[in-house]
Order: sequence, then structure tokens, then C-alpha cells
Amino acid sequence: MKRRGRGIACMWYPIGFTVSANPSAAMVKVNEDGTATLVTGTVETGQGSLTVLGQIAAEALGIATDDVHVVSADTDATPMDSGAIASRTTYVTGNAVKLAAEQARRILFDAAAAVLGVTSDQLEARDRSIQVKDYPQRKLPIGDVANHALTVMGRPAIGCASYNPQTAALDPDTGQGKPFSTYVYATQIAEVDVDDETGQVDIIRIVAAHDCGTPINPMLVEGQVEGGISMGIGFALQEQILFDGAGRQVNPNLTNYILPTSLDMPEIEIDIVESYDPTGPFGAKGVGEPTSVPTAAAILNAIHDAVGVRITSLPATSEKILAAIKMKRAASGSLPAFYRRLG
Amino acid sequence: MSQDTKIAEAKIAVQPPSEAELPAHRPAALPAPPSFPIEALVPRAGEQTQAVGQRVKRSDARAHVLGQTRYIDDLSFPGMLHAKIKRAGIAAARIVRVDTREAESMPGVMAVLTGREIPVNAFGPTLQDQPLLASDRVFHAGDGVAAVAAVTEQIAAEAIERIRVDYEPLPAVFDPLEAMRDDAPRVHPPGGNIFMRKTIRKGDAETAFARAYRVFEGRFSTQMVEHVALEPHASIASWDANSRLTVHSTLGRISLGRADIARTLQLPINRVRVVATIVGGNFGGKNEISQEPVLALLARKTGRPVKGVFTRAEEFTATTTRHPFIMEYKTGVTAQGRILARKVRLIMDGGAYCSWGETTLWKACILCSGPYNIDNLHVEAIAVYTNKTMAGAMRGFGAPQVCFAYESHMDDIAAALGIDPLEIRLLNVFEEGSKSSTGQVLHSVAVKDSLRRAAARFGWKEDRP
Amino acid sequence: MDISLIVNGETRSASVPAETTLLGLLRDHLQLTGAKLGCDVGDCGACTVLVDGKPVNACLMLAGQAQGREVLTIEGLADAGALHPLQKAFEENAALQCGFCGPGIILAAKALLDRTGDPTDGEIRDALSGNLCRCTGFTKIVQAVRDAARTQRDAAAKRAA
Amino acid sequence: MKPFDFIVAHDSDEALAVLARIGAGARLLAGGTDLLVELKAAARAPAVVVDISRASDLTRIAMTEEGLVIGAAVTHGEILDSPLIRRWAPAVADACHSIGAVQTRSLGTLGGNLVTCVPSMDGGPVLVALDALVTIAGAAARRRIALEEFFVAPRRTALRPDELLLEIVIPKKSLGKPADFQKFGLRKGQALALVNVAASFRVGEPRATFVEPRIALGAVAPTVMRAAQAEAFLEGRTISLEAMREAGRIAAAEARPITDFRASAEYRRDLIAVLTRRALENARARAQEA
Repeated sequence: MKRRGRGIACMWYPIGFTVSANPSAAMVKVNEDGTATLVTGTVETGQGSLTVLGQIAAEALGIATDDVHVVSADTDATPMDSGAIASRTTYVTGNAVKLAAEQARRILFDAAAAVLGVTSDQLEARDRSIQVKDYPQRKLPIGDVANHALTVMGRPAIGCASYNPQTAALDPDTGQGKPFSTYVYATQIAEVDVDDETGQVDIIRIVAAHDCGTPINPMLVEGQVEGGISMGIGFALQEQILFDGAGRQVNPNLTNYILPTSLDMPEIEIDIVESYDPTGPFGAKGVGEPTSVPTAAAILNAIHDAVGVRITSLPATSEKILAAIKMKRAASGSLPAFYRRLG
Repeated sequence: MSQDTKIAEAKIAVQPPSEAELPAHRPAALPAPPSFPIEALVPRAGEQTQAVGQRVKRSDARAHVLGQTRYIDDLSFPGMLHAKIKRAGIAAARIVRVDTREAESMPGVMAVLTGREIPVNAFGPTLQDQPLLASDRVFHAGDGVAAVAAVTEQIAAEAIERIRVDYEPLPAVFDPLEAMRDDAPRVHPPGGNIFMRKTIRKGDAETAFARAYRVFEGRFSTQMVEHVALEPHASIASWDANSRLTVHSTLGRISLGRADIARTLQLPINRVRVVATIVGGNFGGKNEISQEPVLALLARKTGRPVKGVFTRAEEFTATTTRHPFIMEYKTGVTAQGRILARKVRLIMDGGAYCSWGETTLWKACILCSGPYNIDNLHVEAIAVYTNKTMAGAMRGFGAPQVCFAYESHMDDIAAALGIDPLEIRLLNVFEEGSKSSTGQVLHSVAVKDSLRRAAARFGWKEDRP
Repeated sequence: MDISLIVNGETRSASVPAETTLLGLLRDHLQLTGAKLGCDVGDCGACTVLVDGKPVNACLMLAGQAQGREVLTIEGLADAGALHPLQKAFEENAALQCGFCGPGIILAAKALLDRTGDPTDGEIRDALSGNLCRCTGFTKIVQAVRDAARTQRDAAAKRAA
Repeated sequence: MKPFDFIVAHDSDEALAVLARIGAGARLLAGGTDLLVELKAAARAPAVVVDISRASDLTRIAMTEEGLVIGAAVTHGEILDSPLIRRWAPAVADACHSIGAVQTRSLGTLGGNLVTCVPSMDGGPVLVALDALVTIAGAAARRRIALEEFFVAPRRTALRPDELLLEIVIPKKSLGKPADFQKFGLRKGQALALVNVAASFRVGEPRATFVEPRIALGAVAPTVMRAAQAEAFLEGRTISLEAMREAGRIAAAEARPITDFRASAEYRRDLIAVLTRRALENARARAQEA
């Protein structure tokens, strides 16, 4: 029969490389009509990083996300970036983008200040305008300002910046130090049914509460969580590279390396935990990797809750689970005749 | 306004030709007419311009749904050749002889390359212990031993079957615990198989165990898994008239990829250009060069662009994987469930090469105590070579492995003490200003919130049926 | 051998070796690179196209088998004037991340919606079980298919009214 | 794939003529979902691939005097869409639905599934449990044998090099017979069977006994096997859960599973016992619905 169980797991995970420098640089060019071009050396590998970076540039310039065009991934044209790795893009490259956009914005403020008769630090960029703080009626369209900076002042509004997260070396004997600038946190709870005759696990649902600092784009944060969980499910229950006695892989194909399919994925409920990291761009941290960190633990704890067996080696295949159930029954003396005969 | 939008707004009207104008059979090479995006993505003037926190559509979504995103394998250049790499298929051996004559004589084969022809035949983000093509010694079965460029992929595939390699088999080791023994075969002689150690020591774990209400022990292990990005590793190498190399590649980190390509080919960095399009999935698996210098050398030999696309089998056997771990935990707690001390021993199976093993070992070492306040902590983490597929960067760098262990262990402790799994976590987790395993003072700590919100959403405290 | 077939509503022909797959014909000879090569043995579904309205793995079909048949690839899904409701829903939901599985998934979903106007989540998941996706966990993909089905039903109801 | 020639056969006679002419150098392609995978990995290509996917006499589903006839080149998708099969042999549709995913079922054929004859095939057990027959066409003559006799060994059938599988016949007596198909794989989508079991029986009057029980097992022997001892145990016995459970135990004991990287023999035995009981339970439920 199917037995229901639930399991919880929480985790912490750092943003960026361990101690070592991992800078990103970025360039933001405000065009003479107020649109902008962001140039970044990162590579879009599916996370939506270019969209998020565009949003950060747009927010800093007070324009719409679609006003920003993002150029990426060409070493001849784009500045240094440590890459799409270590959940660092939103935080590290995002900080670089924000700094670059702010540099460009400073030029716009300088241009607007003279026209509006205020000092640069009295200005803000909002709603496609450069305006006097607290006096929204005193404003200039951002395109006019950019054009003025370019054609009258001869100072195109271009900003370049780089960012490297702050870390401190670890003591080689004690490991004490500051290996990362910041961390994210999460909890996932899994609900499962375990068939106690076959060991098969049905994951009913997973609730995931993730902290990523400010979610720059909640829809993309959800996408990361959902995808990370699917990878975590494979890690928990199905996936493994197997070797023969001579060190050759037995299952190097998608027939026998068992990925979760659409039918294997449960309902996922996501809660983005409110949080703000003052060191991140607009309070953001990151979300890519941590989404698949607690999934296996939550599922394995749920299996334990359902049928009382602790599987200590992944993946928790149905065969492993059934063997553990049988062993438990044998140990408790309540071994059904069914198993006694076959055993 | 983005470039896409300009195209969209222009609403290029293409009138399809009438039936009568169309020839019944079009020549095969004629590309299909492109579809055009329809509505503009730009908000109307006057709409709020707040960008952060918005559920903005992805900037690549339109191209994705139209099938217009160009991945590396969707590109081709005039005269382009196709490369295939011959894989060793043996886990440890000395390469006695590589006979490429039959392959070279096949019609359509334009060039063959072996490891000896690579200027600097070693790479790796920490230790440069990995050859691009094995030249003297094979370290795992997925090592490449020779490469072919041919006019079609089919001919290249057949040509590598006709390359004969004589091996002198060497003793191999596959189990990390066996590999740690002094008498084990050495994966990279003369060095030993333990290629890295990390330690964390904080407080005094042994003394704290002695005063603990109970001490729990657990041993956990995890398997080797593959990233399985749907898009296989693919690259195209071509040279221009000024001997400048352009590599279109699925690399997820082009800045460092370029440096590696330049170094292995002994080129000034400014003579190398790396272009990535949108990568069809990474998850850590596309953060290092793989075949790019090999393709570059084949392209230089032939004077033609050379494309290489890994087969799905190569994705498994010749690219990095997730590190398997063996994790031993010992935890001392009070009767109320507060953790007094923890001791952890981690053994990480690196496979044949270090790759991103150092950062994986470090992250596992730092994170393995969990998001918990533990004053007395001792972690020993060891990385070991074996003659298996190399492990490398993969989503979480050791964190999913140790989380499985520390959270399974936590539930076992909770069950033994009769404490609710949620409560024991709330009792021990970090708060704002907590000190981490490395003594770092933590800020913007949200783990308690995440526990409470997940529990509320799930209905953890509601009566169970 | 000479192949003639209808691709995205147009008659196309090509002369290819007999061992050419339909996927090879589309990508290498007809320059339609929307269908992707992900595994080459029918496990991943990235090469899914519709042949006479049915989803097939183009890597497991010889070009010769498609002789005279109607093939729909992702490039032919949008009408000259509008995105297909599935394309619109996938875009709005950010249902694709790296996008590599997308053309196959959208076409598999189209085959489902052509047969079933109001599919259950179970039917949607069953229809997509031949398309592996490593990025999304399928949550937003299922949502997008659901949304597209509703859009189509609403449009049909409007037409009927 | 290595080069080969491609010929389209419009009916079985054309295909047989090619086989007669070229012999073992020719391979028949029905759906191609197995054949192309094989050819992509093969060191040598066949001389000719003969496409029978549109052969007119291999693609029919029809009710005849003898029973329900399914052409060898009928796809799994067509079986799922067939009201005849859904009405008279729903367990066959269930088995076909469990094969691969929709893409596989669009191309893959029932005949191909049987002829490829891998131990884990899903089409075989359910048809054996329904006492299906197959018609084999040769250059000179046709012959009909029980499907059970058709399977010889892994990847080997009773077909001679100059013969082809023409059609599958579910005999009249088995139409509407309560039956069920159970499969256990390593995941829910695109699963290969670790074990599959099909069971059928008729409900005897007046005491509700098992009549003509059939239990066929897949993936636990070189080819599809009948659990003869379990069937004998059930024959004439009053239908009960305990009897079904015991039949499962007997079937598990008489199976000959192997250990491979997918699962151990012991686990497969455990699964047979469970799946056999569940197949019998579901067949009874179908009988009660009817």
C-alpha cells in the first residue's frame, strides 16, 4: 500500500567564488534618445541573466526594461566576466551593471543640472526623465538630456565599472576567514507516497521557500526554483552514472540514465522569502544553484517519515527502498509470509 | 528601445508569393522565409518604468518560441569541416602507438590530430592536470586520443573507427577509499591520489562531545551524476587572414575560456576571439574548454572552419560530472536538541582530473555543518583521484551532497530525541549576526523565515491524518 | 535519393543519401534548424516535428519515410500575422529557459491541443513525457499549455457566438 | 549511419520479393524506432532498408471471423485511437500506451515491438495473455502460429530470413476477456519495463472461479514467458484476493529474472509477485464493470 510522508530540509549557500577574486565588468551606454545598451561579458545559459541585468540597468537609469538592449558573450566586444557560474551573475555582474549605469547616469545628471538650475546630487532618474528629487514637475526627458550631453557638452553618457565581491583569505589550519561576501538560505518540504510493496516513490508536492535577496524578476526566480527542484529529484531518486569493472560507463545515454520526465514532476509551490542584502544590486543576491541543494534531503526525510527507513546512499532507488523496508520488517520480526518464502 | 523591438515595430510586411509565382519544387538550399515577431515588447509611454521586481518577459523568449534562437550547431560557415574525437575506451594505459594512416587515406578526411601536436597539452582551472588529447597516458576511458576533420560528420565518425591505438594497460583504481591507500595504483604518478585537503577547526569538538547529552553518528554517500544540458558541447573554430582565431562555442565563461585557448595554443590573447550564442543549458558543465583547441588546430591544418559537436555518449563520458562524496558525521547535542559539536569527514571522488575540485571541496567543507550555530566544529575534507570520468563544477558544488547528509542526520537526531524536525531546525539555525563555520559574521540571514514560511505554506503544523 | 515533401505548407525537394534522417534533411538540406539534435536516438524529443499532424522524433525517421508527407516544424507554426497561442503562452510564462527543448515541446503540445481542446494536467504531462527539459521542471511549461488551450477555447467560443 | 539503399514496399508481396532477392542483407523498417537506433550504432549497415510502414496489407485493424486482426505495421498510436481495440482488448491499448512517449508511439509499430523481441517488450505479454496468434508470410506460403511460439530468444523470433510478420490475431474467444497489463519502470515517463505482467481470466459460473487464467511475464526471462504453475494454481479456484496473492508468489518463483545494472533478480521477483496480484485484481475489476 501507499504510505504518505513528509520531509523538511533547509540550507545555506554562498554567492560567488570561494575566496578567490571573481570580478565582472560592464559597460552601459545611454543613447541620445534615452534608450540604453548594456554590454556584458556574461553568457546567457538559460537562467534569464540577460533579462535580469537589463532590468538592473533600467532601474538605475529610470527607464523601462525594454529600453535596454543587452549585448553579451563576445570577447572582442564585451568586457571581462568571470562567467555564468557559482550563482554569481545577478550579484556580481549585477553590481557591475548597476555601477556602470550609475556612472552613465552621473553624466546625465551633470548635463541636466545646468539646465534645471540645481546641483547633480539633487537629481534622480525616474520614468524616463531626469528630475529634481521631490519636485517631479521639474524634469527633462532622459532622451533630451542624453542628446544634450552628447551634442552640446560632448560627453556621451557611457559608464564602465567592475565589481568583485569582498572576501578574506581562510586560515590554512583552521579554515577561519570570510570566504564569501554573502549567502542565501532556503527550505524545501516534500510530500511523498511510498509504495511499501515495490519501494516506488511518488512525489506529491514540494513547497520551496527561497531567499534570494530582492527578486529582480520573480517569474525567473520561480523558474530557477522549479528547475532546480527537478534536478534535485533526479539526484534523490533516479540519476546515477554506473561503471563496469573496467571503469567504463554502463549507461551513457538518456535511455538508461534516468532523468525525471514531465510525468515525474510534482506540483511545486514557491514562496520567495522577503529579504534585502545591502551589498547586492537593489538588494539582490542570487538563486541559480541553491534551488537544487535541499531537494534530495527533503525527499529522503519524507521517505523516512513514510516508511521508517533511512536511505543513506543516493539515489534512493525503489529497489534500495524496498530492500530497506524488508530488512526493517525482518529486524522487527513482523516479516510477512510473502517475504519469508522468497527470502 | 531594443533592436528586436525596432524590427517588431517596423512590422515588415511580407506578401507571400501567389501559388502561380512559386515554382513547384524549390531548390533545396533555399532558406525558409523567416517568421516575424508581431507585437512590440515596449511599454507605452507614460507606463511606469520600474524595472526591478517586475515579472518582465525574457528578452530571448520571442526567439525561443519562434525557433529562431541560434545555438552553435545551428551555425555553419562556407567550407566548414566536421570533427570527431576518438575516445580511449580504456581507463588507464600507456599509449604505445597511434596509427592514423588508414584514417588519413580515406576520401573526405582532411586532417588528423594527436595530442603530441598540441603546443601546451594541459588545462584545468586549478591544477592543469588534464590533456586535451591524451598523448602518453590515458587517465580515464573517456579521454580523447586523436581527432579527425572530414567533409561530413559521417566520414569523420567512420575515420576515427579506423584509427588504431596500441595500449599497454596499466593498473587502475576506481574506488576513492581504495585510491587513498598507499599501495593503490597512482592515477597521476609520481604524485599520490589525494590531490587536495581542506580543514575547518573551530572550538573544541572532542571536549564538547564528552559533555553532550547524546552523540549521533551517520555515514552518507552520493553518486556521480551528469548535468545533461539538452544542448551538447559544440564549437566551431576558424582562422582569419591575420592568423586570428575565432571560436564560436557553448562555453559559459568566455573570458577564462579565451585565456585557456590562448595558453594551450601559445597565442597572444588578443589573437583569440570567443563568441558564445545562447547556451542550451550549462549547470556548471560548460565552464571549461573541452575540444576548442583541438578544433582550432584542425582548422589551422586544413585552412577551413571546423565544427565539433559532442555525441550524447561523449556528454556523459568525456565531460565533467558531479562529484561523488562519502560523508561521515558525528554530532553531539543537548537533551533539548541544541548542537554542541560536530565532526565531519568528507571524501570527494574527483575522478581523473581536478577540474573544479578545489572549489567543490572548499564549498562542501564550509557548508557541511549546515546553516546551524555550532561552536565546536572540526571538518576534514579530502579530494581523491580515481580512473573514472572527471567530476567538476555542477550546480551547487558539493552543497547538494552535504545537505543530503546534514539534513538526514538532523532528522535522525530529531527522531531520537522526540523533537519535531521543524523545531529542532528553528532551535539551531543561524540568525542575523551569527558566525558561520568559518567564523564569518553573517548578514541578511533568512533561514528562519524560510523555515517558517515553508512550514506555513505546507501546513506542517496542521493535524496529520 | 530524391525526396519531395511538404514542409510548413510548401513543397520542398532535395536529393539526399538514403541514410539521411528527416532531422538531417530539415537541418542540413532545408536550413530549418529549429528542430534540435539532442541525443540522436529518440530519447530527448528535441527534434520533435509533426508529420501528418503527429509528433515524431525526426532523428528516428528516415527522410525517405517522409516522402510526400506534410511536415510542420517550429518555423512554420506562427502565421504570417500572429504567434500561435502556444508561442504566446510560452513567452508570457517564461516557460522556456535555455530554449533548446522548446521547439520540440511546443510542437508536441500543439499535437495535443489539436486533438484535445481542454486537456487535463495529466494529459499535458503525458503528451510531453517524450520531451526532456533540464531547465524548467516543466511547471511553467504545463501552465503555458493550459493557458494556450484556454485561449484557443475562448477564441473558438467567440467564433461560435 | 553508414550508407545503405532504401526501398519502399507498397505491400507485403513487394517486401517479400525484396527479401527473396537480397536475403539477409535487407532489413525491414516498420516504425524505425528500434531499427534506426540499432543502425546508428552498427559497425556495418544492411545493403537495403525496406520501408513497410505504408504497406497496404500491414496497416489494417479489422474484426474478422477469426477475431481482431492487427496489421504488423499498425502503430501504437493507431492502436490507442482504435475504438475496436479499446472496446475488445483494452489491455492491449494500455500496454501500447506504456511504450516510450507519444513520439515513439506515432512511429513505432506493434509488429516491430514483437519482431525486435527484446526481453522487456511491452507488447508481448498482454497479447500472450490473450492467446494471440501471428500470421507469418513467406515467399511461398503463409503460416500461423501462437505468439508464444513466435518468441525464440532475445532479439530472435520464429521468422525465417525470407519471411515477415503479417498480422497479429486476437482470437474471438479472447475478445472482451477481462485482462490487465502492469508495468514497473524506473520512472513514469518513457519507462523501460524492469518487469511487466499481463493477466487475464474469465469468471466461471456459478461460484465465480478462475477460468482459463493466463499470466504472461516480461523482462524476467529471455523472452515473454507464461507463468504456467501460477495459471494451473488458479484454474477452477474460487476468485479471492488470497488466491491472487498466492498466484503472484508462484509466478515470482517460476520466473527466471537476471541481475543487471537496472535491477537485481531478487527485486524483479518481488515485483512479479506484486504486479501479478495487481494485474489479477484489476482484471477482476474489469470483469465486474462488464
